[in-house]
Amino acid sequence: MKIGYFPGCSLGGTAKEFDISLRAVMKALGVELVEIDDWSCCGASSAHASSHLLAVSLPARNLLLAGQQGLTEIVAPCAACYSRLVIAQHEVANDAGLKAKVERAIESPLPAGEIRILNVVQLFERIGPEKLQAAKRVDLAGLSIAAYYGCLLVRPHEITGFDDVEQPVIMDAILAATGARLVDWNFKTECCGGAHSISHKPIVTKLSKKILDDARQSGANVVAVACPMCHSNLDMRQVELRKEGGHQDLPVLYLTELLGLALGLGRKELGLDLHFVRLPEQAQTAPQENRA
Amino acid sequence: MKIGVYICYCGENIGRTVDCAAVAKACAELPGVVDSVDYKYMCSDPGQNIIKNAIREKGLQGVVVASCSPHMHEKTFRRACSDSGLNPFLCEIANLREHCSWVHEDVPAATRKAIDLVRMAVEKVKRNGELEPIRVPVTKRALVVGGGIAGIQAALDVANAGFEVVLVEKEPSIGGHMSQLSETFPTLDCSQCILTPRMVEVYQHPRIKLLSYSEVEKVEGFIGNFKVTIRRKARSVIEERCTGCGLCVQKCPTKKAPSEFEQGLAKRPAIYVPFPQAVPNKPVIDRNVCTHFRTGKCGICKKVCGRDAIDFEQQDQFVTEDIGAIIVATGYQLYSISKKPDDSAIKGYGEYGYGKYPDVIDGLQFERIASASGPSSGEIRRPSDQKEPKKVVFIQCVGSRDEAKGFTYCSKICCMYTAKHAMLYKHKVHDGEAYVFYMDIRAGGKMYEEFVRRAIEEDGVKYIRGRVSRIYPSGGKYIVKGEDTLAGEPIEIDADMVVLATAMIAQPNAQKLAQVLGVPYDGYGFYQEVHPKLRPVEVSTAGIFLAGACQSPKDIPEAVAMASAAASKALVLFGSDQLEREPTVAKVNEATCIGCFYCQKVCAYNAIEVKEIRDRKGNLVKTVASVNPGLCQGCGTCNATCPSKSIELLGYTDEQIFAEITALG
Amino acid sequence: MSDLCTVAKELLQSGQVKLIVGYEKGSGPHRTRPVVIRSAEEAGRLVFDHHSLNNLAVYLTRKEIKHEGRIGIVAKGCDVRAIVQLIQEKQVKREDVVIIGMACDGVVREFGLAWEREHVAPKCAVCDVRTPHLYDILVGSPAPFEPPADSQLARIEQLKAMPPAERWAFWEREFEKCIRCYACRQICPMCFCDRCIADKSVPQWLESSASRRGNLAWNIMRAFHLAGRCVGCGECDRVCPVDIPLSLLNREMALVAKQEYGYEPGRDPEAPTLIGTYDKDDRQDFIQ
Amino acid sequence: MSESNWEPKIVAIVCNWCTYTGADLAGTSRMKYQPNVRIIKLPCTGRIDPVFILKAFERGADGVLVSGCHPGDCHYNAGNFHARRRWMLFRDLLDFVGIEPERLQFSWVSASEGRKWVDVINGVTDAVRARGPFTGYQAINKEFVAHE
Amino acid sequence: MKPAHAHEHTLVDDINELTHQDPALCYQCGKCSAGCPIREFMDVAPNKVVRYVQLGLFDKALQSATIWLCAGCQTCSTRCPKSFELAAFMDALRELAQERGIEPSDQAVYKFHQAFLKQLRHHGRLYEMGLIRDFKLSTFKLMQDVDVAPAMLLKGKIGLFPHNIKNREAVRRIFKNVETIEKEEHS
Repeated sequence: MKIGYFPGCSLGGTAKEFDISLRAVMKALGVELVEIDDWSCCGASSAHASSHLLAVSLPARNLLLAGQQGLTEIVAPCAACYSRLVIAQHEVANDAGLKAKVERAIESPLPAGEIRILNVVQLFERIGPEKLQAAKRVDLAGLSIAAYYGCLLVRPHEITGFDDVEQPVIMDAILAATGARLVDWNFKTECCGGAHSISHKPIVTKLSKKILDDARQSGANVVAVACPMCHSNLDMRQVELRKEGGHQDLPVLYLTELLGLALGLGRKELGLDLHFVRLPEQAQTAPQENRA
Repeated sequence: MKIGVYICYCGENIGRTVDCAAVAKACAELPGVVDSVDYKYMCSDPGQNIIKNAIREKGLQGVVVASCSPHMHEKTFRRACSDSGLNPFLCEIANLREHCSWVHEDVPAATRKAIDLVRMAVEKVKRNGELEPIRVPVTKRALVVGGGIAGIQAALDVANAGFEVVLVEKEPSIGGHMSQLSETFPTLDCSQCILTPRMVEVYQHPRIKLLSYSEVEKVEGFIGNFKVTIRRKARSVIEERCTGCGLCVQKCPTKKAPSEFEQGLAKRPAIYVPFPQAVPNKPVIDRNVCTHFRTGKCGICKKVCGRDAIDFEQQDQFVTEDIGAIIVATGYQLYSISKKPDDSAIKGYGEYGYGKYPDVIDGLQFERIASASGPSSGEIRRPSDQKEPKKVVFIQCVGSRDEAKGFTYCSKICCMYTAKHAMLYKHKVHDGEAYVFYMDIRAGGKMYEEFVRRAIEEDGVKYIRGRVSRIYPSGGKYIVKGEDTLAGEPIEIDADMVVLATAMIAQPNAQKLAQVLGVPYDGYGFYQEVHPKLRPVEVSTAGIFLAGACQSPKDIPEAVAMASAAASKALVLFGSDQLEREPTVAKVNEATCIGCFYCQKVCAYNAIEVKEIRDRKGNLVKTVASVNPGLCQGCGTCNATCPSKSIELLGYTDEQIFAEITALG
Repeated sequence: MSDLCTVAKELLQSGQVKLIVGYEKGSGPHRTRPVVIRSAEEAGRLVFDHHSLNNLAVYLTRKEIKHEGRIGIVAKGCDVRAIVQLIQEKQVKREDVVIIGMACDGVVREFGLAWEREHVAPKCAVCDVRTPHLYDILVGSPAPFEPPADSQLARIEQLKAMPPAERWAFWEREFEKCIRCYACRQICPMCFCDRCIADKSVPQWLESSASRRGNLAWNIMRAFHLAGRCVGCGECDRVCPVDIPLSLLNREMALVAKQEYGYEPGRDPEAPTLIGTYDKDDRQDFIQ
Repeated sequence: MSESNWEPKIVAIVCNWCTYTGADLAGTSRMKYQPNVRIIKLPCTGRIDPVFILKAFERGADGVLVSGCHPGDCHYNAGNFHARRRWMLFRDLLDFVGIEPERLQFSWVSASEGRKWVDVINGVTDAVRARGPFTGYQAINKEFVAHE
Repeated sequence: MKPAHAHEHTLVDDINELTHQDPALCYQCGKCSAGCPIREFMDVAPNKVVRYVQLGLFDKALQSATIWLCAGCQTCSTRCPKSFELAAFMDALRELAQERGIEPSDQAVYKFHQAFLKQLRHHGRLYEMGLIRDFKLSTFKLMQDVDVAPAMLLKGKIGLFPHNIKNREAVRRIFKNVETIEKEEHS
């Protein structure tokens, strides 16, 4: 199986472990990732705040490149990139006037063929749980996962058409393959304020706390995410929360890292040591006492 | 030929875009037209008099009125004609308003069109024949479909006027939703107390035949002469024998089926009477849960029954009734707060948990909780742990006024019953807090606004203007996230229980029944009245009338009023022994009919009969079709199908239509 | 004496039928003509061969003979389809006819043509009733027969491939030739009306005199009235004095009936007719 | 009318209960549409004989719309079902003799679909305008217009 | 459908063009504000911003910090009973505010976006170190994240040097073209 790959800026930096773990897991599953050649930033999360046309044109360039590379299916692990790409695709498809302007902006007609854009959860859906099951080496019985979808994976539903917009379950279903317990909790799609992580730290710190607290109260000992911004907020902001006191660390892992562990890949291979809040070695498989 | 043409300005309505004077002038030139007049309001008395006088003085043989749609005033003008001795069917309408002046802007073009329309009508009317109304007998017997408060009211009104009524109810008991209510607004009197006597009256009424646990299967015939087939669903209990002693119900070992009447808040046995005051007070076996039907064992009910009234082998039975008028009172259902399959218009509220939180309930469930006959005997207890909720949030417009997840319309009664719920709660839990989230308060109705104010001013219910965005459980409570749009402040309430005022929507089988009855329905599945203002209880199918919430959301007084209105419509029909029907029916030309009976194949009313033509000696000459004018509804499908055009629809003959087409500008 | 004659003789002698409609030797080579015989003696006149062209079903609805009593009819498979359709349309009672079904090896296009491959009637190309599907007595059994190509279908497809304007021009030329002699109507077993609407004057359905407009109207109306009824016996083609390819119109309608509604006329006397019945799921993608 | 300011002539043959009422609704809602259409009202689409359509063309119509109740909504239960079969055949027949499909169109318009009526009428009018005058039929009409 | 008579072009028309939806759709139920995660930090409730636009109080809307604080999470759009895309509406207001030269009342977010786009324009991709540097310089929040930044550097999560794309020109041209197109439209 061969799939186009749009890493997006974060996966080259703050979210490099997302990139590392994704590549490792794909390798283990025998899926070839073809990186879009010379891809550029999708514009999230600033372009759409200043120019609608720019916000559509920037992703459009990457769709163009993908088309030129003959890719019909690409995965964008970063939820923000995914969102910008699908929205851009949707808007040019439904607004001929806009399409013309965009093609003027990128100085080329857009590829005619349909390019299917997948977020990381859809990627694993596409690969199929049975394949995961087959490749599974370690049972993560020790983990109680709160699957965190964030905003941009499911919204806007009429465009993504992905999962239930209020009570999503697909990531849970995929993570179930690890043998871990999936907790039912309240803030699966609550926003962490990602866009403001630099401009308004106090806001995101507060929002992150809410989310982490609910996850813990719901019995989770780890949070699974599929978005770099969600991750850097939930993970990094715990540094402040520690200072505020009364905070209890809650490791935040990319879904690819959790799956990687289940596939028996090493913590290094998965970049687990790059987090601020570490997942304790023993946690993974240790039998749980507070198992509901 | 002497034809008169009368052009109406309809005040400005036609006059603004059609040059009526010019039309009158042009039409005066049409062959056969001897009188062409334009006038401000043709439907007014002076307007009608112009026509009447012309008929007498000029000896008109045909009249064309160019005015509003025939659906508005055709009858008016035809009456005017017959008043002055001209057969009403020699009058034709040219629709200059709905089909011309109101839909076009360019005056010359509209005027040209108007002239065409009149010319066409003139050519048609020249070929109209004098028609005499058809008289058919009336069966003075009413069918009422639905045994809720509306059906009960309608049945009693008709029966008390001295006519027989067949009342069909699909549930094991009559009473409908009203029987589930605790108290009723705005008087707070107990629902059961005012309803039960009516239910009993129905049961004991000598002229009401109650068919409970039954459904309408087929409707044939037409106004005054319906033949209705009713399915009597297998109750597994022989009603005639059962005394309603209830022993079987007590002894039934299977007691775990969720009670429909208690909205799933309590359990009932496999053999059950929906509620203590049920009418008829005869149990029914739920074959899906009954051990006997599932495993063939048990049969305790049969053993304990002293009257041998249990019949496991009972099958659905079909009865047919001769009916003159049908009153449809099939009511409503509540928008389900749990998630529905994608094909349904109901999307459910994921942000409110799709009904997975036990203490987030709907209005009818609260009615049961508050009802003295309910599962907690009237004490307010929340379903999850039977604790008394100290903080209750009521949310209005769930599924109503929400085109994204439900329906665009306002369910109309939620503002009132929510105020009632909040009041009942405060009356029972004095130290409790009640919050109501609303968008607008629609309390139009006698003592309604006063009622809502009472909830706020006397009972201290806190009203918050805004829709709730999210409900989620936290530490045994439910966090309700809202915004007070008046204060412009976000607000979070940690409630013990949340009550959703869900939309009133059409019954799940409403469309299926509509097609059985031949009743039109709107985009929401509510039944469509003929005229929203002037004929609110009639439908386009003559002899069928609407009562209650099957037409649109209604409260009890409205449903009852509408029921009495429908009843009186039926009584008007029963007032005469014969019924006059439009004579626009099909007629056979026996000379040319070759008896292929294609007409019979296409007739939806079995109005075509086989007629044998014999010579004097009685030898069969040929067999031809013949029309039963009582059954013929005048659709004319036979006419179009007949290869030799030996059957014609009076009033719409080929000759008339050709003339109309030929008159095209 | 052929079986046909024996059969006929027997039927008349035993009084099972009052008369028999069949074919007799025509004047000149490669010709037959319809004949009505009423006595066993005449039975010898009956013939049946590649030149028994007429669809005799047309006589079943003729007043002249209808009332004489039970009729025997000599019928090829294609003619039997006409008889069946007449039964479906209540014009003939099954018990009133004795069908002498003729196993058929094909007929020629026109009288006077010798039985050669290029002379075979177009309808034989698609014939699947060389042994009639309904009969009281079967005579003969079909010999091996290599059907010719379906020239009709070919022409229809060729017409459909044209742009509308050209099709219009084609039919304009054809209909222009029509002299309104109504031979097509006369010969057609399905045109059994006592008074055809073409002859109706009040109101007038179509111009009665030959004219481009009247001719178009007549031919469209004729084809439409036969839609789902025409069994494709091709008699109209044969008798048209100006050679309008009428059966192309009929065949086109038959194709629609088959493909949209799976209906073929004259197959089963009990079957409901195409017009006069409907299915809730009938095709309607052409309706906005 | 000279070619320059030629306007298509449209005839709509509609049923009384759904489409005619729908057209009334368009009126009461003061929606606007092109004035080219002339409506012939019949009780039911079942009443429509295809010859009516020919007659309309013979009277110089450039396009004909036939419209009635949606399936299942027929005031007479099944009139539109029977009509639908006839239309299928007749439409194909006209197409086969070379009449462009734009000239004969069909629709279901219910009593509550005033908006749809407007859209359909404008659609038909524009489609026919795009096709231009029905010269084919007008040519064969001429000889009659002469001696009529 | 626009009425025939002369119609003055207002902010509402611009919004319609950008978002294909009319603010008149909103019936002010407040569900958007109720669910907004950022609500408590906003000066004006989101529904009230729509209200201002409905009333023609455009400056009040454009000067609010709310339009900048909106995180674009689309919780509002998803739950709106009228299916009004409030997030898109906010995007449009931000764009129009800049177009009309209205001083953004939340400088931090504005500066962040500027810094972000600058990086993007130069490198074709986001150079996070550069972003943070520029942002801090522009907002004087020099001390923010001093605690985590080193760790990030250590972990190599923030590269010290930008990684440019090969065809940086292409991205620059996109920026240019967009500006020209938008200029054309406003003139």
